[in-house]
Amino acid sequence: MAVIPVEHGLMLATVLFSIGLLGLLVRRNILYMLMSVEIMLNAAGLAFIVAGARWSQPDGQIMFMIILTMAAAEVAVALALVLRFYRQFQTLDTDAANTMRG
Amino acid sequence: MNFVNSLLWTIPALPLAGFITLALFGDRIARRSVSRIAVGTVSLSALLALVFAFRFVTAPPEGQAFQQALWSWIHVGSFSVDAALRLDSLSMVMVLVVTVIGALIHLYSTEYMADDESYTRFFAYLNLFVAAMLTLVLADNLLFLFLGWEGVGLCSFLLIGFWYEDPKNGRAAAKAFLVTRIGDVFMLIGMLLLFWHFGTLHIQTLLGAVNTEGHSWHLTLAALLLLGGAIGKSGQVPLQVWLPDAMAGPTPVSALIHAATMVTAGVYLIARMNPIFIHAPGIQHLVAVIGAVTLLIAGLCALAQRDIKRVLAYSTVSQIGYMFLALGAGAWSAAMFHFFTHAIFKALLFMAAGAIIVALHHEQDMFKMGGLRRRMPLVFWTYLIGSLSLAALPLVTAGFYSKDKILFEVFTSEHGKLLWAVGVAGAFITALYTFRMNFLVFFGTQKSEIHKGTGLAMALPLMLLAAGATVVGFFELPAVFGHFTLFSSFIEHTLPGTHGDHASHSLELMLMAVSTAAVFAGIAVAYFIWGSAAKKSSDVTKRPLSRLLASGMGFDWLYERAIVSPYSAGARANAADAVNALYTALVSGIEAIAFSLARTQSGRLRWYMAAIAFGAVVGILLVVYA
Amino acid sequence: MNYVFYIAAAVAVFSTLMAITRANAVHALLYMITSLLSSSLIFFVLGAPYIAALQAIVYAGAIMVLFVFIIMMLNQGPASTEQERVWISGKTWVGPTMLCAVLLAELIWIVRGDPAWLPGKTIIHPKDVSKALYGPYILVIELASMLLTAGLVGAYHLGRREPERREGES
Amino acid sequence: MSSVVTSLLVIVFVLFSLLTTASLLIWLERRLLALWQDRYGPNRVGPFGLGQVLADMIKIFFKEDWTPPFADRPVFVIAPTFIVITALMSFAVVPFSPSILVSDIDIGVLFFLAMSSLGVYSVALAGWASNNKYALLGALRASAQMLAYEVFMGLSLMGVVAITGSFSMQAIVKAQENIWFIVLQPIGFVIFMIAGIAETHRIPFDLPEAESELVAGFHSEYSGMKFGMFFVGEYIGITLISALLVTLFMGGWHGPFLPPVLWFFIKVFFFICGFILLRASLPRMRYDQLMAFGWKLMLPLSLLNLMATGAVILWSS
Repeated sequence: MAVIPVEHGLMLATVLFSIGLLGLLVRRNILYMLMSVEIMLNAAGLAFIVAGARWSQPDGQIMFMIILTMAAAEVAVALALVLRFYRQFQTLDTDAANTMRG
Repeated sequence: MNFVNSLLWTIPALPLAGFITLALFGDRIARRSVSRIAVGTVSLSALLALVFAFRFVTAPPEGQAFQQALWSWIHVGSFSVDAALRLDSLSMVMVLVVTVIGALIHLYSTEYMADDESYTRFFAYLNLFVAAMLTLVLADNLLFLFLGWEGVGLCSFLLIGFWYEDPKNGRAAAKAFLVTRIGDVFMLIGMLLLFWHFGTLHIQTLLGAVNTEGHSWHLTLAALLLLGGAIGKSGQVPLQVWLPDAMAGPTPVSALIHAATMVTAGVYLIARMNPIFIHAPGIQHLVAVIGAVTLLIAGLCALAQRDIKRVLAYSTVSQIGYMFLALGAGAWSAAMFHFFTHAIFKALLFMAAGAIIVALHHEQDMFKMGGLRRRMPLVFWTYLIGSLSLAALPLVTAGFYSKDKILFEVFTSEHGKLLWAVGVAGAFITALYTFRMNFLVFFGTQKSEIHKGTGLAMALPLMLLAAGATVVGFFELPAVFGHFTLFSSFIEHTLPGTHGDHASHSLELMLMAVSTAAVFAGIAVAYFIWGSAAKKSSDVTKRPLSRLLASGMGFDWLYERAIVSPYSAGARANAADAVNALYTALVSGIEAIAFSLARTQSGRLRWYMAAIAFGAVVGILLVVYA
Repeated sequence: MNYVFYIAAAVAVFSTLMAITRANAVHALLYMITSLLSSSLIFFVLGAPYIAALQAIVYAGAIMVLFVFIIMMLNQGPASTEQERVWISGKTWVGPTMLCAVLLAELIWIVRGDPAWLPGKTIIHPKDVSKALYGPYILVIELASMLLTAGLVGAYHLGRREPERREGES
Repeated sequence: MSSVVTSLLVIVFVLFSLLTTASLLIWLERRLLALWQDRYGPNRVGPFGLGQVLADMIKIFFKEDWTPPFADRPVFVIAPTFIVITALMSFAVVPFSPSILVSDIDIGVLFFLAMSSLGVYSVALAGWASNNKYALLGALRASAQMLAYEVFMGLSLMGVVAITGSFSMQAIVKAQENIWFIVLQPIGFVIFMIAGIAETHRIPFDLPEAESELVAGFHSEYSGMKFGMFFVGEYIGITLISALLVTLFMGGWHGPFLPPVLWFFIKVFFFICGFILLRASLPRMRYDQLMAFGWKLMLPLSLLNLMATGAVILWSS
């Protein structure tokens, strides 16, 4: 298989993470924000996989599976919340929810 | 035999049980049962006290005192206070007076208060008072004594303000409470001083240590502070102002608390702590001076009063002044003897006055009375006996023997001549105001209708006390009349002896003649002024001197101007609370910071994210470069 | 096969960048899926075929479908695209970009290291992962199952249609 | 170099035969349906009407490829390709014979599942990009249905994987040398077949394109070659599901006397005919019945199956 320096893999992860963070900071639409969160999670998982591959151990993959599980549960709840949010505010703009009026 | 001795605790416990029963179940008990419980418990206590007195005489206990330790009350390090009782001859006199007169007044109250709607509450308070007073006199240590001391103060407050619907009564109660508190604070500090210096509050240990140590500035200071407590409780100058106002309470309360028992707690305290005063002669002399000044001032004030109860109140202050005079002159047993006789005849006078007041439908102004001699013969005769005893009519009244003993011993003490002269003047004034009162109330024309007769429950105590007011004087006869010293021999188990025994009989007779002359002069002047109907007038109060006297020598006015008003003004000025401003500023500063931080809680998700990202940047920076 | 990694990495970075800059939700989502699939390829290249498959099945195949589903349900039409275009234009980017650039610089500073570390030499087969998962990591399985149950309950509860509200309530 | 050439040859062979089969299937289905419904079907062009296939292809290629102006153009174009691509990609792991297969990766089954889960996008995006109410509803239905049935489709295969101890298709086929997994995993077989029909959304699970309710569902706005891709994609899907049924449960290329490739094709043909027979005989389900059937019956059943399989494996080892 491919033999690539570990730092390249980690750099890719950091770049993806930064892009995800950028998206999170810039977008106002809650759907995009969720997508950005997914990008960041994926980047973190990538770092785990790279690290696991560097040591030839399955632990990194297991960590990734935990992230995957977490992401699945998170998205399920978050999207239900998005539906709720939309019904409440008739918009997906998170700034519309800046009052705690529920 | 020991079983009876071990019942000592029941003397205060019985009235306490009565109080608890009435307080908890009072609203479910019929009035008859209420009075039975109240009178019954106190009467049982009286009976027990008599049994103990009998045993004290026939089979004197070890150390001349019954003792009983109930339980360890407080035990912290070396500080240890037991709830312990001690009944010696001094306490015995007090216990007898408190229980017997207390029982009579309870009985009297069942009729006096019969129509009051707070009947149960009254008896509950009264029972609590008796329990607290007994705790005071039986206490083995100063802290336990102080418990009783404050307990009677509380009951006094509650009972003065018993008819609290009238704000005037509430104010009188608050005044009494606050003024006596001043004294109590002195006493508390004195107690702490004694504990700090001697390391104990147990009275006997303490007095033993005092006798060993002798003269020291600690003792002088402690004596001064205890004196402060005593004058507060006993209404001596300058803290006498609360007692006349205390007459706002029901008359039985005035008889029991503000004449016979509680107000003499100061006398008891000084007598109980006598070694301290003996070793602080300057303070002891001060006691005598205070007594002399008080008896004079209060007597003069009594002259100008219109309200019959206020006359009696000032008279009480004046008579306690005699007791202080005796204490200050070292005539310990004379003071206690006067306390003993005074308790009887003053209770008698108050109760008789109460009977008049009830009969006249709560009319207390003497100028609206008059001519009651024929309509209320029983009250008239008992009142007359009490008055004669108060005025110290020679030979047949108890008051004569006790007052005479005081005057004699004051005269024979060091620097006693001037004090004796004041005492004699006081005797003159006493006779004067006493008979002013008598002539105004019982002679002349009748001005008010009588609504109600005097029932048995009120008549019986009157008659018993009237008998007492003549008989008890013979317990102690001066040297010229056979030198019978039952009372002083009894009490000298506890108190130091007198020093006037060596005086010659001729001197004694001469002094007696002078005071007798003063008494008769007083009665005569009273008859001359108020005895004839034509000269009776009410405009006497309009003259400036009378007004001054009627207002209690202006003490209230002075305190109002000198203390209360400046204090209130200071309080008003400090309403904004200057000290608190610092803390308010601190609080509002923190609040401002909190609010400005709360503004960051904008609800804008992206700002939160940016903050987290910024935190990550800074955190990583710190980790990598530090 | 090193070039596969770099090509996939380039595709991933590019499509991720596109994903966060698109105004149209579905376009963004498509780029996002591309990004996820390219990272799946990277996983495969790095010797983690099992994770690569899971990435495609769960991330690309299930989670993203849910996004599409929600976008379709909320009917994010041209109007919302216009709205997005307004929101993400111009100055909005300056601050976040600087912040992220600093973070990225720091992270890269940290991960730059010894190029001699060479991952991907061995393939870790699904069997190895499974053995680790059901051996030392058994507790993780339980935690994950609890997490999923919680997610299920939460999503069901939140997604339920509200009972009819009375007048006057928002 | 020769291995690369071999692989390329295999890929070309597979793609060619699949696309041919798919177009032939159109003819076959119409003929068979006609047979079972007691009518003629296409029989005018060429022998047995076989020329009809060619005629249809010509028609589709030359029809106007129209994109509605209100549609989201890029997505509208990309969407139909997804279904064909993912279905064709799945064939990469199907072993036609011991030697003929594109790639024997050790996550074969997972690869198939990944591809089939990506197939959802085709339907969903097509419906969304059409910007049409009916198309959107059809797409919503389709994605919900496929998402639901994917779950237990994967689970139903796990019994087979557990028995074999590998995700590799070739290994699974080899494990069936003595006994076919249809015997060991009858419940898994049934569940997989039902899920497969639902994945290809054919009758009785063709609700996403139910003409009577949704005009034509997600491909209402499609025409020409784009529609052709959906059309062909469906038949490739049928072929794929049949091929997987054969590979995973019916012993793959195992069989006596005849060469393995032939056996494989015979078995696949049998299942394709079975699908057509289903279309001829079953009515369409109601949508709520479909979802309830999936979540409340099939999912628990597949879980039970997996649990029982695991228990037996543990017990016998």
